[in-house]
Amino acid sequence: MWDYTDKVLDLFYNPKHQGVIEDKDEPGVKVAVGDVGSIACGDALRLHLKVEQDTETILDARFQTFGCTSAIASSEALIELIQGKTLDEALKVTNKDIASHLGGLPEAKMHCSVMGQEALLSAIYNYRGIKREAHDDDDEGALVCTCFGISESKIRRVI
Amino acid sequence: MQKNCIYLDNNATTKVDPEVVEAMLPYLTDYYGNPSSMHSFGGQVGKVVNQAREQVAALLGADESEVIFTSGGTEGDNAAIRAALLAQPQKRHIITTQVEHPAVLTLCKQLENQGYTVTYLSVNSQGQLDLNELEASLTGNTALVSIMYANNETGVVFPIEQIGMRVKEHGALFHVDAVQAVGKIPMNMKASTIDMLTMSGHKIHAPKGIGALYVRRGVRFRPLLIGGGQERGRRSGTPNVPGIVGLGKAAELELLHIEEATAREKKLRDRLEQTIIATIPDCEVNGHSTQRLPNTTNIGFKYIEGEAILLHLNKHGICASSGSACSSGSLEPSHVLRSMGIPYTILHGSIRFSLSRYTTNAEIDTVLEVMPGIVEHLRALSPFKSD
Amino acid sequence: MQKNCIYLDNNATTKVDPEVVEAMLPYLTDYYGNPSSMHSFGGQVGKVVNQAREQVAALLGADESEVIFTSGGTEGDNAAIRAALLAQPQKRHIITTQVEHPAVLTLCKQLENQGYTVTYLSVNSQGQLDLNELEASLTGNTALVSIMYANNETGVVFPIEQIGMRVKEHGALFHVDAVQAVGKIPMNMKASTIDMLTMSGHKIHAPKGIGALYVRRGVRFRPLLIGGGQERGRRSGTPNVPGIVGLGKAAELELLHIEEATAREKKLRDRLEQTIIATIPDCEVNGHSTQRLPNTTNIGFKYIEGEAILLHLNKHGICASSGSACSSGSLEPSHVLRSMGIPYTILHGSIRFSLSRYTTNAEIDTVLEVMPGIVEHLRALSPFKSD
Ligand SMILES: Cc1ncc(COP(=O)(O)O)c(C=O)c1O
Ligand SMILES: Cc1ncc(COP(=O)(O)O)c(C=O)c1O
Ligand code: FES
Ligand code: FES
Repeated sequence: MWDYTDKVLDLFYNPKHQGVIEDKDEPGVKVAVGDVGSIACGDALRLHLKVEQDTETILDARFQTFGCTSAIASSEALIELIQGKTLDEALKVTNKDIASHLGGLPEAKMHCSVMGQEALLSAIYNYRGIKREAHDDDDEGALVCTCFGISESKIRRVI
Repeated sequence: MQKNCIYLDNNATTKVDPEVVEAMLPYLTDYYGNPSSMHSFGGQVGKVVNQAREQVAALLGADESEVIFTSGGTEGDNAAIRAALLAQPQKRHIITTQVEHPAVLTLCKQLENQGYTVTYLSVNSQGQLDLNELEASLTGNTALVSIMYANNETGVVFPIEQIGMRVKEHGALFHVDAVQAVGKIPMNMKASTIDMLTMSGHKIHAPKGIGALYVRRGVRFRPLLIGGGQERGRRSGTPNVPGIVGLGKAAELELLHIEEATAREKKLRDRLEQTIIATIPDCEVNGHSTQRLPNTTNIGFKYIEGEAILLHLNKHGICASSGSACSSGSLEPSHVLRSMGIPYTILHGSIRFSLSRYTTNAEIDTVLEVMPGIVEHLRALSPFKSD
Repeated sequence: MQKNCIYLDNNATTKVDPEVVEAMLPYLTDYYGNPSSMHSFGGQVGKVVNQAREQVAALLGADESEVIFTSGGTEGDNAAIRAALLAQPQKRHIITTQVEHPAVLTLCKQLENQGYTVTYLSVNSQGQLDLNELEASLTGNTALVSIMYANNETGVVFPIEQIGMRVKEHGALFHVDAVQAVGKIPMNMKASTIDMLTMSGHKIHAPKGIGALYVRRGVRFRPLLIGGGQERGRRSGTPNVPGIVGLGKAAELELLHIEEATAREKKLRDRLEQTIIATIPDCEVNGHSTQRLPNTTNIGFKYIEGEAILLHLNKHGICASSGSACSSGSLEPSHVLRSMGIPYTILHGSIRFSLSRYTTNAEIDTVLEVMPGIVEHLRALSPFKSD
């Protein structure tokens, strides 16, 4: 059994920011989406950001996660961390911040928090219209298989 | 500590029967002698060990001289496979299946590095073997065929005697990992093609740390554990007397209850399974519907992930599992379900419920009450859904 | 059954401490979960296993990550020796002694058939090793030196750290069978040359069927039992939770009592030994008088036969042994005493008394009362006598 902190379990059982943000074409506001993972790998996260364009402030964020306890809790934690921040501030949020916000994650589960950070990057890049280099065998459309693409080296680097 | 739960994880381990504990206790307290000792205080314990051997032999339909006590299923599997290879050093081929327990599979993988060729038989989407593939794989060089009686994850039962007949035609030894089958399927080694059979105590309401290996009389055996020559030289080490007594008692109880218990478990299992399938959309049973243990159901819930389901069940005091319990540390999806070609949409969200004779109707009711809400909640979080 | 006896056979096995039984019981009854499971009912048991690991580590002066639970001393010895050889496939030489327990000795004999050269160090008439012989045997090809801490038959203790220093100079791995030493001699792996150390539960008032293997951090290890990857991949198989909890408790109690218990046992042992030697003619202590476990005495009674003595003692409710308890079926005289060059007149009439913290003064009195009569009676039957 994984040694989850009470915080992990609380955010897992009672997430408050699940779902999507519909783009209602409000003036001065833009909705951006970030995707990471795929169902084939067993982990996937889609992040919706609602951003005030003037200030690049995150007005709201929602997640949809297919994954384990840590993945769901990390998604919720990510949103708690970025709410109200500017995109530049949000870019400074690392998976380690997510993990420490959760009071820690089991070592083997650190990669679940990486997914949060990656989805955030993806959403911000999309918002800014920056193309990210695609993963090698990336022909699956929106939800690409990046869980092995989050790549061993990346996982090692961040743990 | 948490004492009560709705325990539907009996393929991982079982509750020790109170009668088993009671039978063991005197050998943990008063009768602690070493059965090999020259004094009657120790010698009396030797008699008790042999009585337990008779009880285990009775459950297997074997002779007591064919029963070796081990520390559990893993030791039994390891010992049987190594013994078969040591006894036939000239033969270098092993046949097993893709869906074995790691106690067989990981060892076979390792033997590949030691000059053995291993054939891993495939299974179809129902978890069943193709006997033609077996037939085509058997050669005069095949030392051993090691195939499980019933799968721990799906409960799928293999046609062991049909397999064994083919194995015997080709002169190979036949080992069967029956850890999940003993106590759920009647055994009769007297009329069987099986040469060696592994069982484990903690799957049949005996304690952890004890098991038995059946070795047919006349089958050449080379011990894995070497030392003082206990178990007639076939398994050295001071015998785990309380464990052995417990295993004997558990075997006696299994034999006594097998028919009515399995019938009861099957009824509860079927109700659980059918109601879930009928009331929750997008879920499927993994594994053949009838060639299956009476106590096991493995259900895949599309678009959601197994661990998340388990933790929600846990919050309701319900114990189940995804995949095997060996190493909860493992993040890999089940090798059994992958071998069956279960689609990814289902694979990651598959849950095993395994019942025992202690499972009650009311417990099944509780699962059926909470399960739809859990699935709905997690699906609401999921980026995937059916269109 | 026979519940009471004067139990002086503690090197064969010991009484389980009532506190140990009490600690184990909840894990035989209520908390039967599998520690690897994903539910808290199983997970809570995992914590208890790790607590026991800390208790065992404390007794050994080791880190808890260095403790692997096994099924007992034989598995520990077998696993350590095989691991050492697998980790250094290019080295083909083993050094051990002529007086090891069969769990080491028989395995080494078998390894000779598998291309290994084994040096069996001799002992002198006091049961002691010659460190020069060790030094002369060590080569760059030596994979492993496996030497017991204390002998089970005579109690003779080897100078383990002096041995280890020499072993380390030659880059070999050092395994120590400390089954008889743990709990009787303080251990501190933190300041030791030992790479691997075997202990067994049932010799320290834990139950049979559980033991531990210490493996120093950084020492390459290859598991004997392969499967689900429990014990961090170093010993697969569902862990024997009640046994592990019992071993943990027993380790805690040994650590607590070691000083006063061994002092007390030594006093009783010395009185037993000295009075026998003083009052019965033609008998001798086998083994060094001081380099010895505090609880063991091995006394040779000339002109009479061990089994006959034991049966007479048994009639008086006294449990002792001749040689080791592994296989009472064995008719061979002790390989340990033969290696010491004990003359045949004494060899066959040698009896081991081994005490524990439960041994009382009154029990020793009883032995001292009956022993002269038994010896006299048997000598009257014997065709041999002193001239
Ligand atoms: C089919 C099968 N084989 C072997 C084992 C290993 O048994 P044990 O845990 O007693 O070592 C298990 C259970 O874990 C099993 O389900
Ligand atoms: C020195 C020594 N090593 C190994 C063993 C074997 O231990 P076990 O009986 O727990 O397998 C024993 C006891 O029998 C022993 O005395
Ligand atoms: S999301 Fe895959 S293990 Fe956590
Ligand atoms: S006389 Fe019986 S064993 Fe030697």
